[in-house]
Amino acid sequence: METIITFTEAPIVIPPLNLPSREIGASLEFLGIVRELEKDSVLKGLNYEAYESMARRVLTRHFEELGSRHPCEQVLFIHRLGWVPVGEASLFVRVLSSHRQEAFLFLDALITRLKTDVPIWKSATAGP
Amino acid sequence: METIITFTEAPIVIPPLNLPSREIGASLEFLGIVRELEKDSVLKGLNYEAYESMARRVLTRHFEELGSRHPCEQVLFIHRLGWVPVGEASLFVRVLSSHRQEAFLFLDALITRLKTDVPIWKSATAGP
Amino acid sequence: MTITILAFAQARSLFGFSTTTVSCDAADTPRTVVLRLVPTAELTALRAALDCEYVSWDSPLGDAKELAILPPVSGG
Amino acid sequence: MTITILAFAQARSLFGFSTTTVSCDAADTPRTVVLRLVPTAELTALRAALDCEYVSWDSPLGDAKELAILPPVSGG
Repeated sequence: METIITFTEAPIVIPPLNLPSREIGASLEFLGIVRELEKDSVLKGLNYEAYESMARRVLTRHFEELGSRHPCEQVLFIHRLGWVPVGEASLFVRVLSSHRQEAFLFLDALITRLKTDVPIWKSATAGP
Repeated sequence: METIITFTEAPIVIPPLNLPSREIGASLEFLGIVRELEKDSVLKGLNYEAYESMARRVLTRHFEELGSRHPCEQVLFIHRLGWVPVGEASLFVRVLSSHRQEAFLFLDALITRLKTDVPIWKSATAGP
Repeated sequence: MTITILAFAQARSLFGFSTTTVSCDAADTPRTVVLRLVPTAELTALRAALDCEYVSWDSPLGDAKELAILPPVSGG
Repeated sequence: MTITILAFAQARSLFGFSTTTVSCDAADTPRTVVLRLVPTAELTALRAALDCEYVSWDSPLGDAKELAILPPVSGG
């Protein structure tokens, strides 16, 4: 499984789809977008920070564990850091697999783990 | 819920993301891609046909039913018809919602229903 | 009255037409209309639709204008 | 030996630094090092990591070079 992890302070640009083989049957993409309302307060955006070296290591381990349960061919993970205004993406994940079920299970579980186990934090306190 | 259904004989062009509100937190996209190996035979592509007027009606009903269970803000559905070579997309679906779980449940169930209940057919018999 | 019959995918090769129009009565059903046209037709694996709605093979045609013969679907 | 302590997100405001370096022994633990620095620190809601691996607050530092103090994560 090919995996690419990117952290960027710039707006996320979705990479062109590049199929690693003629056996890819499913491409599943998730964009996490900053919303205006979070826990009843009106936001202009969120500030993201990561412990990047550790986040890469933890993510890589989750990719491997999830990939052994739900075989996929490629995972592209991009997390934006710094200030992200409402309406812009903080997260992009693309999963390529032969069959859609693997991509769905992989991606859903990955985002759950991201939100509980990967050292990345958002805060509503600091503006741009 | 805004819904758009498109059938096209041309290669699928993914429409730019257009957020209908500042409350969209999740965009989930699925591309179904024609694979070279299907049931052990090597393909150059697949030929798709639809009973389009009925497919629109059946899809619209499934959108409504699924939307009442898993509220989403927008569904964009594009199915290619005619000859689709290996490595190109036959299907694109984008679902926008406030929270990711609704988009995942909606999209997963929609594709299952598409494959069992919507009058669209593929065949490996006719080349380009 | 007349009804237009549409045959899709494998049904097109099985029946030898993609569209045809036949005479019928409101009391006819998809089954009676299709069997009149192709007496040896095997309908078990096929579904019928009247005016874009799935129906049983034994539903009366009523005032439907279009009868579709649908093999198992395989979109996506 | 010395170890570099990193504090992220709310831990940075709680502890008043984002990075600092302190003296320690191999038998020290994340808890003993942090409490020596901030005796009133409340660690219950925080996790510790040594050299980019989660550890318990009571694991010996060993030859770790970097101790991170991590509030509950909220990425995505």
